[in-house]
Amino acid sequence: MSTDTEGETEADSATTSAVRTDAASVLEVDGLRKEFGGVTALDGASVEVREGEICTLVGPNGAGKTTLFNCVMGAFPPTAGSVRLRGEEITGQQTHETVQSGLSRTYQIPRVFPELTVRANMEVNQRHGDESVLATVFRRTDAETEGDIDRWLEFVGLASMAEAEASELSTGQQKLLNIAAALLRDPDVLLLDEPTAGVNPGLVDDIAGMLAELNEAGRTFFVVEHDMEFVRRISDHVYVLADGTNLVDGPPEAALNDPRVLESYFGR
Amino acid sequence: MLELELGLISLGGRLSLVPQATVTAVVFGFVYALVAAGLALIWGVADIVNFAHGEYMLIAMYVTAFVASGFGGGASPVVLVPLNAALLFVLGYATYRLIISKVMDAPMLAQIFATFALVLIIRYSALFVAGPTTVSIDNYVFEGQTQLAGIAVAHPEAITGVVSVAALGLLFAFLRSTRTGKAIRATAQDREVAQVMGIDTDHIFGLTWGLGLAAVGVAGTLVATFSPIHPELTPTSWTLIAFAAVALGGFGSVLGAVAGGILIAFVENLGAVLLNPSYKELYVFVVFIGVLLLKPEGVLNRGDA
Amino acid sequence: MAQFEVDDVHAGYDDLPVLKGVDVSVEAGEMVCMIGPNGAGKSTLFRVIYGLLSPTSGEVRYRNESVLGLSQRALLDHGIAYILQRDAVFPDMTIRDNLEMGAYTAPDGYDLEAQIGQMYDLFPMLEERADQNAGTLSGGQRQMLEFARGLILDPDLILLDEPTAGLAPKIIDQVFGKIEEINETGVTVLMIEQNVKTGLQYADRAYVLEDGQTRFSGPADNILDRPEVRDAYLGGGTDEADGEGGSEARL
Amino acid sequence: MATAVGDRLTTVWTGLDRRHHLALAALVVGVLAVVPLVTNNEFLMNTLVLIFLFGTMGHGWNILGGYAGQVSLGHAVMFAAGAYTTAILFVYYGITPIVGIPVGGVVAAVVGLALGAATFRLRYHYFAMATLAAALIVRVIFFRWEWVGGATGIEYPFAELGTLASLTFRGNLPYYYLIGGFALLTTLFVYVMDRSKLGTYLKAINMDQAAAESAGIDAFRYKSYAMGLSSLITGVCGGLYAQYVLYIDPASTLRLLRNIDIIMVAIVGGIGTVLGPLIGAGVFITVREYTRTSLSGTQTGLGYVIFGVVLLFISMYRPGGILNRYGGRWDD
Repeated sequence: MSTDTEGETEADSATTSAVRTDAASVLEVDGLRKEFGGVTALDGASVEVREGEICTLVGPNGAGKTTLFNCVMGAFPPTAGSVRLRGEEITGQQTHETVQSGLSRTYQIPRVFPELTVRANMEVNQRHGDESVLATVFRRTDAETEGDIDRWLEFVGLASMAEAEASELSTGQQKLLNIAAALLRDPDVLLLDEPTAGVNPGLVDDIAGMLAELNEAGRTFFVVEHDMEFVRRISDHVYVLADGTNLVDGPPEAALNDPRVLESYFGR
Repeated sequence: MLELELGLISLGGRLSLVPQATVTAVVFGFVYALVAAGLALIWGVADIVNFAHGEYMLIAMYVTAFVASGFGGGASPVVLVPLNAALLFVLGYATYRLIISKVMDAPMLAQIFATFALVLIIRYSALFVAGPTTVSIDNYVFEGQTQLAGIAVAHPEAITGVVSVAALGLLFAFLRSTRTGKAIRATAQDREVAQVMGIDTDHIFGLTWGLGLAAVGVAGTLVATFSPIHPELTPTSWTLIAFAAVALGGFGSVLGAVAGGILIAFVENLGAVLLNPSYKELYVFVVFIGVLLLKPEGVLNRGDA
Repeated sequence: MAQFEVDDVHAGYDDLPVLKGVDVSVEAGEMVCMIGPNGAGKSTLFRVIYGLLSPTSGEVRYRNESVLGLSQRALLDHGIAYILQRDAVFPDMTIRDNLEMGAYTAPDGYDLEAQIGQMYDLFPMLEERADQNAGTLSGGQRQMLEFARGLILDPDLILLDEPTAGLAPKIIDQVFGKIEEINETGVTVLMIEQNVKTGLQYADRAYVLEDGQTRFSGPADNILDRPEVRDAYLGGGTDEADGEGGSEARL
Repeated sequence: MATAVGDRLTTVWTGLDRRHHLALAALVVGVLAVVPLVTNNEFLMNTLVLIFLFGTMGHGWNILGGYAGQVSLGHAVMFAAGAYTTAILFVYYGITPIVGIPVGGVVAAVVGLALGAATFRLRYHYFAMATLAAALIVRVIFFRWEWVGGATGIEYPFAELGTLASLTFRGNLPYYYLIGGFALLTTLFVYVMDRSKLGTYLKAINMDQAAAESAGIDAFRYKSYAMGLSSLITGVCGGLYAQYVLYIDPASTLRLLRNIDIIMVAIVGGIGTVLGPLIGAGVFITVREYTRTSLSGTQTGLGYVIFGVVLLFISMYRPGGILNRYGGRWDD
C-alpha cells in the first residue's frame, strides 16, 4: 500500500499489499486538507486509485468522504495537498476542468435536469471542446455520440425511457441515468457517491452487476459507500477514513474487520 | 469623446467647498442610512430583495405633499412622521402577507418579478393619480438656514438628519432590546431554529417588512419637505442609493447598511464638488457596481444554483 | 401506557422515502437512545415529530393524544422540547438573549429571570459569559447553551439530536453527565447518538434504526454484542438524503 | 382562464412535431404577410410593427434571461448601443443603415460581452442589480454626453428620408416587412437554438449549474455565448427602432421602462420558450397601445399599472408565463 499513510497502518496492510494489483495508479490524492472556517473537514487524507480497480472509501458520519470527493472534483479548492490524475497535477482545477481532464462523478442524491428528456440529459454530458457559437447553435450531437448515448442508455436499461422527461424517473432510475451520463465521456476514473443510497435491494444487485461488468472491461472506479455488504461485494481495495484522515486500508475483508474500524463507527 | 467638464473653478476653489459638502454629506448620510437600514432588514431577515423600496418612499412623500397642500401646511411633521411610519408599516406587513409570502419558496425569478411588479404598480399609480409633474413643497413648517462658521445648514435638512438619527436609534433599540426584536434577529440567523423555539416566522417576516418600510416612511416624510418629488425619477434614485449602501455595508447587515449610507453620501457630495457636480448620481452607481464586482463573499456565483 | 409513542411513521423527501415504518415508545422518566448507521433516518424522525417535515403516514402520540401536525408552539406548550445540535445556537446573539428566545412561547406569569437564574445554576459557565455572543463559545459550551435553551420552559420530554457530535472525548463525558443530571430530575430523554458506546452506557433502553425502520430495541446493556446491531453498522442497509452530505454541508 | 388557455397552448405546441410546427408557422407568416394587402389601418399596422420589434427584443432577452437564467435588468444598454451606432453612422458619417444596423448589433454584442465578463460571477438578484446599475450609469452619461446629442438626442435629417440608402420610408408598410422579416429570422434562429447543443447546455446551466459543471460544461463560456447572441439581437432591434421613429434620445432608449418593456414581453409570454416572447409582445403591445390611445396620451401610467398587476399575478401563480415552461417539457 502507499507509503504516505501512518506507520501503524502500514504494519497492518503489509500482509495485504501483495493482494493489490500492481497496476499503475490513475488517481493519486496526497495529504488533502480542507478547512471550512475554523472546522477541519479533511485532515491530510491520502488515497491511491489504481488502473482497473474498484477502490472504495468508507467511514463514519463526518469522516470527510464527501468533502474528499468534492475537493477531487474541484467543487472547491483544498486548503492543502494535491490531486494527480495520470500523473498530471489537477489540484485546484474547477469542476468542468477536472471533468474535461478525465474524471466523472455521480451524486448521492441523483442530480438530473428535471425538465429535460433523458436523452437531452445525456447530451449535456457529451464531450465539450472549444466549439464556436455557431457550431453549438446548429448542432445537437454527432453521430458517434448519438450511438454512445443509445448504447449507454441500453446498458443501464433506460433505452425505453429516452424520450421521457427526467423528472418522471424514479430515484433509482435517476441514479442509473447519472451513471450512464457519467460513462458517456469515457472517463479515466468514475467517482460514484453512494450508488446504493435510496435504491431498492433489487436495483442494488443490478448496480453491483453493472459495476462488475464495467470493471471487467477495464474501467476504474472510486466509490463512497455506506452499505458494507455492497462494499465487500464490489471492492478491490478499501480505504477507511475517520476524522478527516486515513485510518486503515486494504482488501475489503481485512480493512473492514480491523478492530479500529468498528471502534470508529461505535465511538468509545 | 466624453468630456468630464471639470468646470471653470480651480482646484483651490473646489477645495474651499469641501466643508460645506461635508456637512451636507453628514445630513444626507443619516437619511440614506435610514432608507438603507430598512432595505437591509428585509433583505437580511426574509432574504428578499425589495426592488420597490424607493416606490414605498414615494408613497410617504406624496402623502406628505398631499397633507402639506391640502391642509395648508397646518399638519406638523411631528404628526406626519409617526403617521407615515404607521401607514408604511401596515403597507409593509400587508405586502408580505398578501404577496411576498406567496413567492418566498418560489424560483428566484418570481421573487425578482414580484417586487418589480410592485415598482410598476406603485410608480404608475402615482403617475396616474398625481400626474407627471414634479411636486415641491414650499416653505413647509421648517424654513430658513443657520450659518455656522461660514457653512450654511438649511433647517429642513438639519431636522431630517436629526430625526433620521433618532429613528435609527429607535430601530436599533427595538431590535436589540425587545422580545420581538430579538425574535426578528433570531429568525434572520436561523429560520428553522427560530421555528423550533416556537417563533411564528411568517409573522416575523411580516413585521420585518413593516419595520423596513416604516423606516422608509419616516425618511420619505422628511425628504419631501425639501426635495422635489417626481413619480419616475425619485424612487429610482432612492432604490439605487439604498442598494449601493447595502452593498457597501455587506448584504443584509443593518449596521453595515447604516455605515454604507453615510459613505455613499460622502462619495456623492465630495464627488460633486471635487469632480463634476452634474455626474453626482453617477458616482453612486459606479461605487455600487464596483462593490458588487469586488465583493468576494455572498454575491458570487459559485455554481450551487 | 407509554408517555410518548411513534407509530409506523413513513416519511421522505420528494419521492425519496427515508422513514419506512418507525415505531418508538418511551415511558415517562426514561432515557432512550436511538442508534443506527449513517442516514438510517434518525434525524428525519425528529423532524417529523417536531412538525418540520410532514409524514406520509403514521401517528405520533404524547400522553395518548396525537401531536402530529401541531405547531412548534403547541408542542412546547405540551412540554416537548427539541434540542438541536451545537451549531443551532444563534451565533450573533448573546447567551442571555439565546436563553430568552428559548422561552419565547412562555405562558403568562412565567418568571423569565428566575428561570434564567436556574439555568445559570445548572450551567454556571453560561452566567459568566451571559453577555457574550454565542458564536464565541466553544463546541462544548454551545452544546450546554443548547441544553439550557431547551430546558428553560421546564419540558417533560426532550428530543436530543446528537448532543456530542464533533466534541472532544473529555467534553463528551461532561455532556452525558449533564444529560443524566437532567434525566434524574424527571425529564424524559429521547436522544440520537453517534458515539454509540458512550450513549448506551448512560441510556436505559435503545432503539436500533436501520434503513428507515426500527430493527431492534431492548435494554441498553450489551446491545452492541448482538449480531443484528453489528450488521446494521457494517452489514447491509442503505442510506438516506440527510446523511453525511447534510452534516458536512452545515460546516 | 388565462392559465387554462396557456396550458392548452403549451400542450398543443409541445404535442406537435417539427413538420407541424413549420406548417403552423408558415400559416401564421402567410396570414401576416397578406394583412397589409387587406387593410391599411394605421393603428393596426403600427401595433403589428411594434409587436414584431418587441417580440424580437423579447427573444434577445430570453436567450440570456430565460434560457441561461441570467436575469438582466440592463438590456436597454444594448438596445441603445445598436440605436446610437446606427444613427451616428448615418447622421454623422452618412453610412447607410443597411451597414449601420449590423454594425450596431456587433457593437451591442461587444458591450454585452464586456458587461457579461464583469458580471457573470454574480448570481441571482446581484446580477440583476449590477445590470440595472450599469443601465443607470450609461443613462446618466448619455444624458450629458454632448457628442451623442446629450438629452436632446439625435434626429434624422428630414431631407434624406425616404431613400433606400437611408433605409427610411414614408408609411408603415416597408417597416412592417423589414421588422417583421427580422422577427421571423430571429424566431427561426431561436427555434433552432432551442434544440441545439447551446440550447440544451443553457437550460442545464439554468436548472443546476453545479451539475452542469459536473457534466464538464464551462458555464462562463456558454453564458457568454448567450450574452453575445442576446446583445446582438437586442442591438439590431435598437437600430431598427431608430429607423422607425427617426430620432433617438436617452429618455426613449435608456429609461428604466425600456428595460422593463424588454423583460415584460418575455415573461408574460413564457420565459425560456420559443414562442413566448411573440405571444407576450402580442398581449403587451396590444394592451399598451390600446390604453395609450383610448386613455389619452398623458395617462400612460394606467397601462403600466395593469402590467404591474399582470406581472404580480404571473410571479405569484404562474412564474413560467403564459406558455408555462415549468411543468411543460422544456426541450422539444
